[in-house]
Amino acid sequence: MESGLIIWIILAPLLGALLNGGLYFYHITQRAIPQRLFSIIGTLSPILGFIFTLILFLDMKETGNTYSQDLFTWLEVGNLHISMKLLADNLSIFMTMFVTFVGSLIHIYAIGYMHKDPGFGKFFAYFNLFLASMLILVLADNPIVLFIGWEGVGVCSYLLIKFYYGKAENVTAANKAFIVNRVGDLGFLLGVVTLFFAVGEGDMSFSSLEANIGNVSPELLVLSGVLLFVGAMGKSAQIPLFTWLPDAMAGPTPISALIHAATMVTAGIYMVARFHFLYEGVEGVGLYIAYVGAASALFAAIIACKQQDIKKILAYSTMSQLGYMFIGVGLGYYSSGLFHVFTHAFFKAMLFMGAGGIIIAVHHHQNIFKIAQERVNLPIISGTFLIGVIAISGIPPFSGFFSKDAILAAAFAEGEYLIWIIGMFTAFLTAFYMFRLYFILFWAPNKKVGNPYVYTSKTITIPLAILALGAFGAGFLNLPTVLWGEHLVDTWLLQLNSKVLHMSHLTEWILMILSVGVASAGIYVSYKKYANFDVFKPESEEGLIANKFYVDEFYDKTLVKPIQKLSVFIDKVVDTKIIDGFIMGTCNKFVEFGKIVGTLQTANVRFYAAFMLVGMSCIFIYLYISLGL
Amino acid sequence: MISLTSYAFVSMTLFTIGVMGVVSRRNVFVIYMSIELMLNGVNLFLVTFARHHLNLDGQIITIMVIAIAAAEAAIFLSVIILLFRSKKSLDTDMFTALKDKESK
Amino acid sequence: MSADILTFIIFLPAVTAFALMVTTKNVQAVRNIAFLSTLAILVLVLKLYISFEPQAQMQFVTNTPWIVEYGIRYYIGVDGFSLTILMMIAILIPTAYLLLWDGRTKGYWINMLLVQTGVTGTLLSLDIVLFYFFWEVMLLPVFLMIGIMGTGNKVFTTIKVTVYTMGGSLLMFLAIMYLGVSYFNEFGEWSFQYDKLTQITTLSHTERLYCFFAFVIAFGIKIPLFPLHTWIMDTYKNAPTGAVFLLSSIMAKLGVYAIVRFMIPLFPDIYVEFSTYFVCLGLFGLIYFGIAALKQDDMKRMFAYSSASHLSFIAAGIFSLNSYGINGALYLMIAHAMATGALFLLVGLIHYKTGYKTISDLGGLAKKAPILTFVFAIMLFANVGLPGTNGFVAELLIIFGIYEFNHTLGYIAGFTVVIGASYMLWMFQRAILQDRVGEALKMSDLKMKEILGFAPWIVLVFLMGIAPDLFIDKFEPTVTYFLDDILKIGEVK
Amino acid sequence: MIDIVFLALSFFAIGGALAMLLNHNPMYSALGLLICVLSIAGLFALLSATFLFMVQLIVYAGAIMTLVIFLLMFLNINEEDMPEEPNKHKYMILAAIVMIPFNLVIIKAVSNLPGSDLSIVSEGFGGIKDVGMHLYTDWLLSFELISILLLVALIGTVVLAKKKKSRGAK
Repeated sequence: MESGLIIWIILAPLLGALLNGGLYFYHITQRAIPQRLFSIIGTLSPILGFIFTLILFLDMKETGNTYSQDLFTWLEVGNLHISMKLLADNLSIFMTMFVTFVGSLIHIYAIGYMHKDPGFGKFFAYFNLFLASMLILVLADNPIVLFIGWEGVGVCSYLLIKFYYGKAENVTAANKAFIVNRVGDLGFLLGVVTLFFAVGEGDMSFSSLEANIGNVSPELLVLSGVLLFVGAMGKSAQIPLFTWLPDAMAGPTPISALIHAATMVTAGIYMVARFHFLYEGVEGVGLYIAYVGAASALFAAIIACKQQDIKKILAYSTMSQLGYMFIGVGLGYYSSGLFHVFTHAFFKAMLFMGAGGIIIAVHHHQNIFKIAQERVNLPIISGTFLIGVIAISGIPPFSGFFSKDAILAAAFAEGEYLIWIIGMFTAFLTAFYMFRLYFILFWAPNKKVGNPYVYTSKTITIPLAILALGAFGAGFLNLPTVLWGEHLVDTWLLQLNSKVLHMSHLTEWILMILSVGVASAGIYVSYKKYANFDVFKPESEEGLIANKFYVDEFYDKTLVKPIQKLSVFIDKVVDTKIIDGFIMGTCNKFVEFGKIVGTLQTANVRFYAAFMLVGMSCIFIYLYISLGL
Repeated sequence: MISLTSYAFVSMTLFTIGVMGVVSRRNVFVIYMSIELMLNGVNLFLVTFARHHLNLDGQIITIMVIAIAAAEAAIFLSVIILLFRSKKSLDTDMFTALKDKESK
Repeated sequence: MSADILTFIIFLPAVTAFALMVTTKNVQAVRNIAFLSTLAILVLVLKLYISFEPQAQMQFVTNTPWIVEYGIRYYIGVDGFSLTILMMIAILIPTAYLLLWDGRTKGYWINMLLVQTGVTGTLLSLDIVLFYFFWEVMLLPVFLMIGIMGTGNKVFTTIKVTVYTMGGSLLMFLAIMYLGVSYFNEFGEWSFQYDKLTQITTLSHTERLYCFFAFVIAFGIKIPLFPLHTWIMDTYKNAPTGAVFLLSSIMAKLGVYAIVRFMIPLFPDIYVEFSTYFVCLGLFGLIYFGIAALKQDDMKRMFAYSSASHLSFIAAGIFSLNSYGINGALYLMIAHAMATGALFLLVGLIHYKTGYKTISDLGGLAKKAPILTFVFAIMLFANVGLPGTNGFVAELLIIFGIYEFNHTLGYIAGFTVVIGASYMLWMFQRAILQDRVGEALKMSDLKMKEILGFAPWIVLVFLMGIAPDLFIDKFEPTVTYFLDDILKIGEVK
Repeated sequence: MIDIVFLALSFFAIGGALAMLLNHNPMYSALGLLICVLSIAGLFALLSATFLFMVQLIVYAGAIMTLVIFLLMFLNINEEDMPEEPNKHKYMILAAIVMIPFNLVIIKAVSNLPGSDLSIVSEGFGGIKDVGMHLYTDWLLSFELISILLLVALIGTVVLAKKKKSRGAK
């Protein structure tokens, strides 16, 4: 059914971005504009978006309709017909709901965080644009429009990561994010192209792709599935395209929160879920996705155990959690994966916001041991931080437990015991490193002398409180039957054809207890090791794990450096010496020949005459012979 | 019996002597005179053929050549004066202003 | 509307140039009048654009004898292709004037005007000798500009450009003569109109092959295709900004345009036969130049490689033999003309204001000149092909086109997404964003008139990215006509 | 009789030419050339070119050669101004050898032509009237061009012969 409301969900932040951008332009060229105006526009627009979404959601819940909106024909060439069309079905409205909700809260939080920053207006313009791009991505009706949002998210992340562009490493991080994402985008784009021609150059919308997916040969289906997943790898920071995510912490903390909680990294999972009709047809690719997810989860969790930068630890934890989500969607339990996205959004946003609050409070230290040396008095932040840590560790009844457990149970039920074991071990590691972070930050006994740092700002604490509520309660939305729940989220996302867990309640109970036990073990180990840690003697930064398994260095050596060398080689040798050398060398030969001939120009008249004479004589000898005289 | 060939022989001889003069002598005046001699040789040839064909065109061309020789004489001699003034010499090998200097 | 409007559009700049040459020495007056005349052309072209019917035939045709003995005619007309490019030229040139506004000499402006005549003439001529005539006319002022107003080793650069382009022109001229003589031998009268030359039947396959390659080499030098590209590096580096702008944004596109305009109708069979080679060559160029651009230090030289990379991609699209590829290539021609043109002009501005154009000497410009950085970033992302800008539409279509042409090559074509981004962003980081090592540069931001100059570009970049159908409609019928009626491929299944 | 006149004139022509070639002093050379030119005038007369005979006498012998001799005297050339010509005989022989093919071809070609009577024609050929008629009808354009050439030469001589200061004054 048509609905004119969908575009307004996108337009609200988009117009906010344009308005803020225009005002900022006025601000830097003409007259200063008060920060208040920027913040009002900047926060009101996502909130408006959320309200529109809510209206639509309530309507859909009431009537059970699916809405779409055809804006205009974007491109029509040959058989390619792409219309700028938006789709609000259960899946996209589910994503839109929490994207706009969490996004709005982060926007509010950013007011406090970015307070008195000279680029305040610009920040909010980018921020709104980021959200708008994400909403385009989520609400798109065909892969091309999705790709517009997909890339838009990439470029906004670039703009925001390089927000403090004076420092080279910030910009390098932004470039890395953008380029690695582009590698993923390459895969995505090729996947879409393959799919388009494979289904017979029909309409591009998801519904018609789904209808025609039967035309595709299995090989092409696998190919396009893998290629599309390469796109997801880039966006959702899975092995091997994850290196940008930790570096992306160079941006201000609200960006990290937005990237990790509501936008960007979840896009990959959303996309795989969106293409569920494709992945259902190719089990192998799904399994491959699940294994990549499992590997990424484990890998990131191991690295996180040794990191010292508060934001990097959180970044790796995100990567690890994204791995879980891919296990879920890869195995066909799309709704479980998306449910984890949903719960993760709350606690991860909260953790980042808390981390940002701490960083501001101690005046921009990010090393956990340095932070821990300072005296702080941050009751709300530390409280919410604890909730987040518990939630991510998977302790019931906090939200993380339910979503993570659903995924692990799915892995077990599918018989993929290796994935299950990896998942369990990762859960143990997660609990360990998250509580390591918490214990070091807040429990360290040794402190510097001096007054404690205090930082309270309503714009920071209120969103934190709301999110804490979510982090605690979001899990109840999808209580499994075994816990006397109704699978609310699974039911809502019925269109995805997710697999349903088939196992006895007893097994389910055992699995739950096991996972809680593993998490508790992690917390216990962490407590033993870090509860009374002397933060003035930080852990060493040497070793394989602390250096992130040298993946960056590996890429640098095997990809970046050789290409740069090739570049120099092409420029200095192939082009200059060989090709240009050949062509200009030929020209120079002519010049040299001209110089040789030039020596004949002796300015001696008699020599010229004699020369002419010899020539004439030759002609006459020829005539004499040829005429036969 | 005077034939075409004998006239041709005379004019060729004059022309060849003119060429030898141009190539071998260094004195500008002699070179000039050698050129005049070559012109005269050719003129003789033209007139001979005019007689041979009883056609006046050959004579007309000779008149043209003589006119050109007159013009040439005027220019050539004034150039010789200028050259002699600047170089104090009549040696053609001294006049090398147009030599290609870059090549050496 | 009178059919002579095209003649007027072609010759107005030249007439203005000659009038200015003899009347005034005042540089500002020359510049202002030149600017006004380009604006007048813009108005005329706009009028033309609106009254153009989107269909395949030539419109606004003028066809009168020029050199009667050899049947050479003053034969001009416009179809969907040339109209779109004409529109692009008409918009780009006056706005470029705004950005070159200060510190130029009289000769600069007069040469700019003369180039415009050459360029529009080349674009609109349908008689192949007339085309050749304009093809050379557009080069001469550029030679002068490089030789007189260039930097560095400008004399050698001029010689190099001349050697390359004249070498190509010579081959093209021979091919033109060959075709003309063949036509004369077959039909007993002279003609060089391209639609008449297509009727030649007597040429053998080998002869046609030689002619085809003679033309393609001439056009390939201008584009430039690998391995005919080495002239552009020095040229773009040493030439004055205006000349670089004209070379990269407009003349390079005319090379591609000429392939479409003359090669497809004249040698359709050979075009199809060799398309695979040229797609491969284009894609190779895309990657090769892209990699070469990475480590460049001189910004203009870097953009030279970048430009070559994109144009190779365009060439690949042109040879992909389906409507996605060709439409995409045409679209990318326009998109790239705007993006690269703007970037060259911006680099010119930066060079003019700071005195540097090497990446290692620049830095920290973003803080001093936020608006310039903003415009730079937009054009950069348009060049990289970000969705929402016109570059994306074009790259998407070309990838589709090449994929349909050949699946494996299609996957290679996708690499355009990554390559452009890497070198562009790295350059952007070092030259514009990150702080300079050493003291900060003297730099002022864009002035109002420069912002005004860029405004139409920015609007078009986004408009063409968000609603591409508006623009593609104008030339799609021509593409379809070329594919269905000339190449007889029949892309509709 | 005519044969003897021809032989005598030829002898003087070639002898004068050789004298011009071999004399070191340009004054003697000029006198040799004068003899040669006069003999050629006689040969013109033998070939019934009466008008040319007069022209040769007046223009060559009278004007050009006089001009040359006058100039030689005017420049007052000393012996030390004369260039040394050490290898001139060698060059002469070389030039003569190089000219052999040319002469051979021409002489052979001419000798292959049909023979004809070259005796003096009394009326209607070579007289001033005939030449004039021909010159002003068929050759009018060439004639005019030649006169322009002469005019240019005249002006050119004046310009060239002017003193240097007038050229440098500009």
